Amino acid sequence: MSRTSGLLAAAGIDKRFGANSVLRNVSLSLAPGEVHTLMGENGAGKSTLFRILAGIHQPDAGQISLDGAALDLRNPSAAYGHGIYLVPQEPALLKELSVAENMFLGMLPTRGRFPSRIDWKTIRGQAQDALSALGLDVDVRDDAKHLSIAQQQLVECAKALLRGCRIILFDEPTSPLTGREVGILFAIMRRLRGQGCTLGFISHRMEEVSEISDRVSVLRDGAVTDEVGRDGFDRARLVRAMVGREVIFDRRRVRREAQGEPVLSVRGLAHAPVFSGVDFDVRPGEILGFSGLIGSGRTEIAEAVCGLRAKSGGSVMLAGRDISTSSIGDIIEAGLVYVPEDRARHGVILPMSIRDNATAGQIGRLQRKSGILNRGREIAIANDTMHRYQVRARGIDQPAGQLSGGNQQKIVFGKWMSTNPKVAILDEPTRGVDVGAKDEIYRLIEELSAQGMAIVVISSELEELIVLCDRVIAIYGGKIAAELKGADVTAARVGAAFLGAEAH
Amino acid sequence: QMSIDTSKTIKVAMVPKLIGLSVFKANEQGAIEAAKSLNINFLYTGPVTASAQGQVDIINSLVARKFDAITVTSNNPTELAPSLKRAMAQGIAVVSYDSDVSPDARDFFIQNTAYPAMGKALVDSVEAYAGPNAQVAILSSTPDAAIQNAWLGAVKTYMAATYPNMKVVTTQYGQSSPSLSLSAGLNILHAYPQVTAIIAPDGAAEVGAAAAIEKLGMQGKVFATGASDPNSIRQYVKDGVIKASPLWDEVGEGKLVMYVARLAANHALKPDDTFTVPGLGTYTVNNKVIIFSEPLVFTAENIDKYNF
Amino acid sequence: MNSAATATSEPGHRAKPRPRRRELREVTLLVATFVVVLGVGALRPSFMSFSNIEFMVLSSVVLGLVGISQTFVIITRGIDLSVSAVLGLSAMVFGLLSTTSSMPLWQVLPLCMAMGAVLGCLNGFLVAWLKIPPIIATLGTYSLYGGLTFIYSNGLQVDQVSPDFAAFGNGNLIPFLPVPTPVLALIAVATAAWFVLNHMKFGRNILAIGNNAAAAYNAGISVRRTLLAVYTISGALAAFAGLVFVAYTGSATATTGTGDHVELQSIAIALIGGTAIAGGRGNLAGTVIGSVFLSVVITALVFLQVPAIWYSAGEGLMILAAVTLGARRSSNP
Amino acid sequence: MKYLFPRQPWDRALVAILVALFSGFCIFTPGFYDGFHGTLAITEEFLPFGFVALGLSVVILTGGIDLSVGSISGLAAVIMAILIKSYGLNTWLAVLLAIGAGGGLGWLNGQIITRLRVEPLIATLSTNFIYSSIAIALAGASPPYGFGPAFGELGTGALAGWVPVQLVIFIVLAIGFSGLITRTGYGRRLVMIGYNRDAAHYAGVSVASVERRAYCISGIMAAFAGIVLASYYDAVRADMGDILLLTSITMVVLGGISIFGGEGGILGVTLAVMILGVLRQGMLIAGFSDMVTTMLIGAILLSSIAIKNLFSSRGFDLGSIIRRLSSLRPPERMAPRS
Ligand SMILES: Nc1ncnc2c1ncn2[C@@H]1O[C@H](COP(=O)(O)OP(=O)(O)OP(=O)(O)O)[C@@H](O)[C@H]1O
Ligand SMILES: Nc1ncnc2c1ncn2[C@@H]1O[C@H](COP(=O)(O)OP(=O)(O)OP(=O)(O)O)[C@@H](O)[C@H]1O
Ligand SMILES: [Mg+2]
Ligand SMILES: [Mg+2]
Repeated sequence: MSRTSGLLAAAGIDKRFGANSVLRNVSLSLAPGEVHTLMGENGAGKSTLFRILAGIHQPDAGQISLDGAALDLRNPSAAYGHGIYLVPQEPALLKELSVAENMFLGMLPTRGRFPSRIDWKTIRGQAQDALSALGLDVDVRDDAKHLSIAQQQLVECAKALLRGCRIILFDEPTSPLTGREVGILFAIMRRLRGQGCTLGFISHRMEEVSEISDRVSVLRDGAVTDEVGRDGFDRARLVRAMVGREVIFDRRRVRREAQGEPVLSVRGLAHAPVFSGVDFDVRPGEILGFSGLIGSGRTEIAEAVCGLRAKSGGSVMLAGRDISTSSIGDIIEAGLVYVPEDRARHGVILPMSIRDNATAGQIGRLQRKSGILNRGREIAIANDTMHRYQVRARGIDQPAGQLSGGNQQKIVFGKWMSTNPKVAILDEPTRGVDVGAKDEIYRLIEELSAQGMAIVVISSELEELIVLCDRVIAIYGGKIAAELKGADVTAARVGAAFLGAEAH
Repeated sequence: QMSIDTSKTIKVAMVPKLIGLSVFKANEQGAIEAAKSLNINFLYTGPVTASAQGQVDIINSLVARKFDAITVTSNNPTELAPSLKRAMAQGIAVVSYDSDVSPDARDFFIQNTAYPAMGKALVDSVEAYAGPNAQVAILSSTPDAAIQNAWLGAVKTYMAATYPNMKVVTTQYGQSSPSLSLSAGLNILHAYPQVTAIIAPDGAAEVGAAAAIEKLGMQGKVFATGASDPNSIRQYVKDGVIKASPLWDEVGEGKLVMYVARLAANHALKPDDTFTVPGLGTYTVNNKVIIFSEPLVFTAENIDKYNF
Repeated sequence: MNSAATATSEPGHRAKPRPRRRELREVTLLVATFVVVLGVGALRPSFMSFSNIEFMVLSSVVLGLVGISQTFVIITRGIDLSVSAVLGLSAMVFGLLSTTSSMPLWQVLPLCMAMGAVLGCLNGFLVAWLKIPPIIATLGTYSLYGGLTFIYSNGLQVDQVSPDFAAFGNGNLIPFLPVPTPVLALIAVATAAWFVLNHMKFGRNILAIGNNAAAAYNAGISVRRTLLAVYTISGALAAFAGLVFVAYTGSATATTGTGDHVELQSIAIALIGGTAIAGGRGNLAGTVIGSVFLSVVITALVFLQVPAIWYSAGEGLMILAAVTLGARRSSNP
Repeated sequence: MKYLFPRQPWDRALVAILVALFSGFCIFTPGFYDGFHGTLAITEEFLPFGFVALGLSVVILTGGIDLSVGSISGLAAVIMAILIKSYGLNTWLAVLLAIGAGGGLGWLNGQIITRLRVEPLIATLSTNFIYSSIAIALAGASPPYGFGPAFGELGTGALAGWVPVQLVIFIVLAIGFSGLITRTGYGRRLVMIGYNRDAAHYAGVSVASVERRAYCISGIMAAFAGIVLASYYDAVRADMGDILLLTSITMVVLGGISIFGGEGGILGVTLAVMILGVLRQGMLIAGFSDMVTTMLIGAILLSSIAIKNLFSSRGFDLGSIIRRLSSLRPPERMAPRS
């Protein structure tokens, strides 16, 4: 690894994808011993900029330099050569390989001359140590496909450390993490900063940004609109720079105790050993929160409720109808939808157009008797989704894959909401969504709930649950550990509950 | 009795079941020789796999290219008929040889050798060594191979009539593939230890059967016969795995095919007729069918006289 | 509802690590093979004779060799349909060479592998550089190489090979060990392949590429060169299999390999063996046992005196049974 | 009018190739142009491949494959022949039953794939073996032939002595399939599954039933191709369909349908059927041997897909081609998208 002090600078970077100009004359410099944060709306070009710095994309114009010396980052290996590592926005671990091997991917140590064999023992030992240092308790011999997204994210961090990289770029590392894991990650970042590493960071969460950053640059539409040091942090200023207008926060919804018959009621739902004995009700107009640790089984419970996953027992009643054995299509038709957390895999079909994605949840309804789709209604639905959620796109015929993560999320959200469900289960609805859009989505959730929709929000963000929910259920180890309502829904109580501390 | 009019150059194509098998190659060898003396512009063309569709495509292209005569040994008697009929309708002479097509789809058919004669030759070839009580396994090409089935029919008739104690214990297929024939041969020898003779009326099958016998060191205990060109089986004949193996002179047959094609294109041959081919002999046409020869039985003594 | 809580362990610690479930397809197959051998052997004792067992193993060698290289290719999320054409070309070229020239085997062997490597290399180039989906690229070269065989052979066929070759195909390399040379070759190749896949960087890179080529590239693995190498090896091994084929059977025609659909068979045994068609996971032991299994099944049908026309149905059913038995069930389609 | 001209660049390229090939053969190959009907009648030689390709397209769009089409068409033809010859059934009734049998065989493929969760490749490879055994057993040593002139019209007849019946049926079916894929809910589901089956599942699509129907369609089309072949030859053979598979796959892929599913359309497949068919027949008439023709078709498949890959992201206009050739930088890798 080259011994540099680690001042990584990009100057005058231009980048276009086809006709889409993503970065325009962007300059940025990351200094050693600092956490430099990039902020910006979805699609502003943050990930693209980091990818250029890590050698994954090549800029169309501009210059990257390290300690003043120009770098030619033709591919990611070139970047590693200079000690630059990107922890990607979506962790890309290799599913069928063990965790340990994933960590050493591309640099497997060998022993012996010829044939030089891979030194599995060293790999396992070092990998286990590196993960323990991050407080992650997994068996490194296990296949990576068994890890949750959060665990994968931490493994990515460990990979950077193992490689001895001194310039580490974190692209939205915290979005799949809960508060506790964020704490661990920040501790690691502080330690690295103390050691003089150069750290890049992307996040949409204002609190995190003010907690960890030494310097913040704001990108809007592919150009830097503001750069402030630690002393100049001002939430309003940053948001204005990002969005280009004022955004009012601190709008807290009046917490209500919903009355009336439950529209969704789940009893004794079980699928050993993941979850068991899950009972809960949701009433029309109510927003119920699911909190819990990563891996506590919230996603599994939600998927089981919605018929997406096998269950070994229990009943699910929707508006008085037993849907425990119905097919997913029928469940959606009956008015229960699940908006999945893993957007790229389950939410959006990247190569298909926005129109096709927005209407994907209700093909049956768009079909005439003859089986032919009603084009007019499709277009109407797609346009409506684009407007309602303010999707930034060229038009409804643009492939969803060309949108930024946040805009994809809006499409996903719209896709299920346009089926007019009675109950919606939203799994991490604002993951990777920028401040403006997040606010937008909160407003929409509240609006839908005011119209009488029953909503379940699964979130790892404490703030989100507190802002939105009337009632919060804490899941621990696949069981309901606590239920909080009314005045009990406070940061302290919810935080304690999902750690299992509220167990009676 | 007649001299052939060779004044006009004609185009004649020979379409084998597939290119890449030496039996058909031997026909080509004879045909090329004859074509020179008959003022024939000769083309040897066939499909790469033994498919009727491939032959049909080729026949259609020959029609479009205005050939004067097409000679063909067919993968399937009926599938080729429509395109051959179209060729005949355009005045093209059609001569089938080796494997026939339906009679209304060709002008003449040259049968290698009469079916009963071939059946008799095959049975006699094993009886002489494995005895009249031989337990016979049959290794053919495919279940619906027309000519093989005709021979095997003759084999069974002759066997039942002449050697009532001879028995066919199993019938296997080698798909005309050397490897599958070899496997089938080995399987026969393993699974049916009582077998003392293998009748394999197919080029690849006979070689496979002989190779199987040799691999298991059963020379002298099990005898193979079949219908293969001498080059393929020469070694096995010398090793004594194959004592006698009937076929016919493929090179000579190729010559005859060209003669008949020339005569047919000249409209000089009647459905029932006789004609003489220099160097081959006199042939009778019987209801458009010409029998090329009696079976020619290859043995260790005579095999070196033939090279095809 | 609070009463449902029973969690007691430390926060953040998973109650129990998920049990590591490994599908041991090779074991299932081995058991299945033994069941067939013993079952048929009970009915027809000669089925278990040494010579028959030797034959069954021997006749799986060619397929086993091709299956091994096919396994490597499938791990990369690829497929190589041209193996049968390469096999046929090699069988033809070296079969004819053995009859027309007096080249000794030790010269022919590297020549053969080199020819296969060149053909495989073209596949690799098409896949890795021109980004043609492997199934298409190798479908195209399948016709190309098949055509070359016809051009080269010009209608000739191989009926007999030199004694040198025949000894290689049938003899025992080690005199006191009653194992035919081709079987030894298969064992050697399989062992080497296992070592490469599990203990060498190259093998791990292949697996990484099969899992996620983009991520592997980002991790600094040269995806293109690795793919090129995989297809090159596939070609070389297919050519070697062709040589073994012609040495063992003593014959070759222009449709050797392609006519027997070695490409489909080799894919079948790789998949039977537990290699995932979606890439990223391979099982070499499964492939080798799978090839033996297939040849045992076919021979068993003969011993059971099933009429010959039903052999391929029997084969199809056994393949289905082999992939269905003990297969992992996932909850999502 | 707008709808008549293909919008996808690849389809346009295929149209250009077809026109060039066709006129090239007409001008330079004596015997190729054989009057209006005679030239159109060339399509009779390759449209059975096209019928199979249409059905196969549906399966490949889901990301699957059907290797059993060859044996299904052989088996269906044999079934039809036996129904006519041994049971004296009305010809057209027998045809319907045989097509139904093809659908049933395809449906069985679908069942094996979706219920037993066997990979399509291996499942249809196995059933290919099984179906062909059955066909051989049914056909016996001398398969039936001779089904009468009325039946022969299907394979060799011409409407009003002009347009081959096969061609008319193919065009109607191609339009139907195109509509099925682009206009119907079923088609939309099919494409969704091809691109991302998990996402389709989450959106409430019953993946298994869509797939089962796809294999059923493929079986029906394969059976129909077998019937057309039977009519063309006026005879059946158990292995009659064996040649169909590889060429049909080539047609589907050359037509622009991605072997990984989701992408592509029927127009491209239709054009590819015509291109490969005309090319093969034209080359044979021009005097090339079967072997050279086969090799050349392989080479054309490879080079056209390579060209398509190199240019598809940048368009096919001259400017981008020049830009492409002048910048030799390796194509950018798609990074995992955020
Ligand atoms: N490989 C690509 N091909 C085409 N367009 C791309 C590609 N990668 C990114 N884009 C486009 O570039 C723009 C910027 O994307 P980028 O992922 O950098 O945004 P971002 O700031 O990281 O947003 P988010 O906060 O949602 O992750 C988007 O409009 C996106 O559609
Ligand atoms: N290493 C592992 N060991 C055991 N079980 C695991 C492991 N990784 C994942 N799991 C299983 O998968 C589930 C984790 O999935 P996931 O993290 O998505 O759950 P979750 O509760 O939805 O959390 P979140 O939504 O916060 O990500 C756990 O419930 C557990 O059953
Ligand atoms: Mg991003
Ligand atoms: Mg979750």
